[in-house]
Amino acid sequence: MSIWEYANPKKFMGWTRPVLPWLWALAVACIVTALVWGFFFTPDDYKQGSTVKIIYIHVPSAMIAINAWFMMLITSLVWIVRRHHVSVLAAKAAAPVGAAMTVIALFTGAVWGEPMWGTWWAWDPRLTSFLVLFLFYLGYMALWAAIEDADTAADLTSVLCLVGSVFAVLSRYAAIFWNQGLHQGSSVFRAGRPDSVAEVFYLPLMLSIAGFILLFLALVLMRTRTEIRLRRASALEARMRSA
Amino acid sequence: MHLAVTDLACARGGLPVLTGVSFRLEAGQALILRGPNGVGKTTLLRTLAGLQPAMAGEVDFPADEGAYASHADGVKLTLSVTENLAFWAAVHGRQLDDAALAAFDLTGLRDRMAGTLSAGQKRRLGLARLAVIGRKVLFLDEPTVSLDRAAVGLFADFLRDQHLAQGGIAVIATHIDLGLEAPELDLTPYRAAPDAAGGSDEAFL
Amino acid sequence: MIALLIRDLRLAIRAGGGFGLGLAFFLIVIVLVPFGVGPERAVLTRIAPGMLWVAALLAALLSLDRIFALDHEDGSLALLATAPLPLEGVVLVKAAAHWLTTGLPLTLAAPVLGILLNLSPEATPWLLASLGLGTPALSMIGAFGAALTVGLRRGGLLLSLLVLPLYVPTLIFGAEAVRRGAEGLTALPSLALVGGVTAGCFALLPFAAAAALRVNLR
Amino acid sequence: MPQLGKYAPEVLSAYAVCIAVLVVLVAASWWRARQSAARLERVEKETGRG
Repeated sequence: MSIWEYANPKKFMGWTRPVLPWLWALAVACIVTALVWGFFFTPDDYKQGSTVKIIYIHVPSAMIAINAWFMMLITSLVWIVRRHHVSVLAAKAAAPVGAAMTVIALFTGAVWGEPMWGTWWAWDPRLTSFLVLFLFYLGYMALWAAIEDADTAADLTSVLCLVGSVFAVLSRYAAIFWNQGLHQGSSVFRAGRPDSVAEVFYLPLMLSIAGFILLFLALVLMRTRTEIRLRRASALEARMRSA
Repeated sequence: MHLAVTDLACARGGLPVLTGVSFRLEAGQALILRGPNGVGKTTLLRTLAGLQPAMAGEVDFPADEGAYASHADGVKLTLSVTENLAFWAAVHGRQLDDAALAAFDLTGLRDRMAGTLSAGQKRRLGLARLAVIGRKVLFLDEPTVSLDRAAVGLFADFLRDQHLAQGGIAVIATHIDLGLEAPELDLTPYRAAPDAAGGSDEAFL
Repeated sequence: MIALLIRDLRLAIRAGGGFGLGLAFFLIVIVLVPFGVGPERAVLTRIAPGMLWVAALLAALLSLDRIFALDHEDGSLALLATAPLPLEGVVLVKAAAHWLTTGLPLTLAAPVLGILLNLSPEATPWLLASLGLGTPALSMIGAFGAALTVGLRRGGLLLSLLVLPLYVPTLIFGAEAVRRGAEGLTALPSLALVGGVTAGCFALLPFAAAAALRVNLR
Repeated sequence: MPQLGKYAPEVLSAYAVCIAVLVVLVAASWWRARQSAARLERVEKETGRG
């Protein structure tokens, strides 16, 4: 049985039902321990003082914000190529989660930079890219809401997602070109050397990232199940009406 | 020149509407589609014309010889009669000859703005497009709506003498009698069962 | 395809709204700027490049939803879909017609309006060049947005929400080119980037727009 | 409570907003899930297709 069988709506509902509670439990456990650990049991940074504690929510949310759109891109491609309903419904489910994570990343990023930049919002290229990404999320969600027919909506939003991705990357580099940038370099993944983030900060951060990823998966799975139920309800109603 | 439809199934808004439609038309033949409103005449014609993909089955006729005409006849109100027709002729790479205007009694209106025409005249202009583009296989959805008796006669003559006589094919959905000796196909028996397979939301049932 | 372009231009001229609307809006927005930021010349000079570009972008946005909506309502879009023209070609022609009726007039009028905003003279050639290279991208992206929202009620509002984020690269590079030109620096890299984005749009978007049209015609 | 120093408002507001947004997101998703389950149940009962 190819993996596509697992993406069949009924089977998807089947295997996600037992998985979901565990996923929720794990996600909450990871996030709570990570935040408590990072908030209470790690020292202040010698330079930034206590604002370094914001790293535990800014970095994971920023990562999810970008990877959620990337996931939507992949699932939209799968919909266009293989016409798999669960795939496009997963993209529709992931959009609000990605948008929320972008809001968190934006707010925490602005607040984190505030002491250094002296203002609540500095037009820093990376933060600006997140703002543009947020607009893409809004457009994507609005297009879904504007179309009644489910299949047309799926096709059009998938095309928008593909084109949007190209322009999101373009906007990212345009933003860097436009303002040389005040943002602290990518502190976590600089060629894998964790020394840029002191050892003591690194572990809670990793745990928090894991927690956010699990939370993202739990939310997307739950919301996808919701979309499948709604599609099934309207399909049954349509068949009832036409009988 | 032929139109072969084998076991065609088409859907509207994700719901199967017609299944198992099969017929074959040779050059010079026409087919009248009958059936109550909503049975799927328009959906079938749009599927045959290629405007929407068929759910199942085959539609076979010479590539880009098909033309579709429906209530919305694509007439631009701010263009004159000849400009409208000349445009459609140019799009299909043909010249606008006066025969088409004469066939639909539009020669008198040649320079009138389409916006100033009556509903019947506008309808005749829409149908004259079919004469201008020179396509062999026509899919016509209620072509004679808002036409008076004389205009219906004009259209029937055009179909019989100019289109079918020169080896054209036509599938027409209409409620009135066009005076063509063409076979009729009642679509009621092909209506899809409510839970027929193939609808785009079938995976959710 | 040329026939379609000629017909669209004729329709735009006859409808009267085509040329005048975009230009009038562009003029009004530019006139409003000093009322908003004050008549102080130094300030106006600094923001002139950016404001000219933003106003041009909004003016282009104004007439986007008419690109396909008129043809969709009277059914000629469906007829064009069954005509021997490839849909990608129809989209290209529609974008070109939109550019000729709004993008081009904006570009030509911009230097005149630049004077209103006290734009420094050296910037004018760069303004013309960047708008000339950038407005076609605005029309092409706009045609894609219009194809996505054709047939939707209240599509105009949604169209702006979808299209404006896609305008960000063109706006950044375009305004940057004019700003650097105004300061006498070499604006060639920015100009090249504007051209690059436009070329990218014309390579990618006709296919995406045609796919969207086919879905909407279903 | 750790000594947050002069950046206390920043850190606290960041955490507050983050947790608030997450709670709203989870709550909304949960509520929609229950709504959809109820609606589906109703429709399935009507069409007799469990």
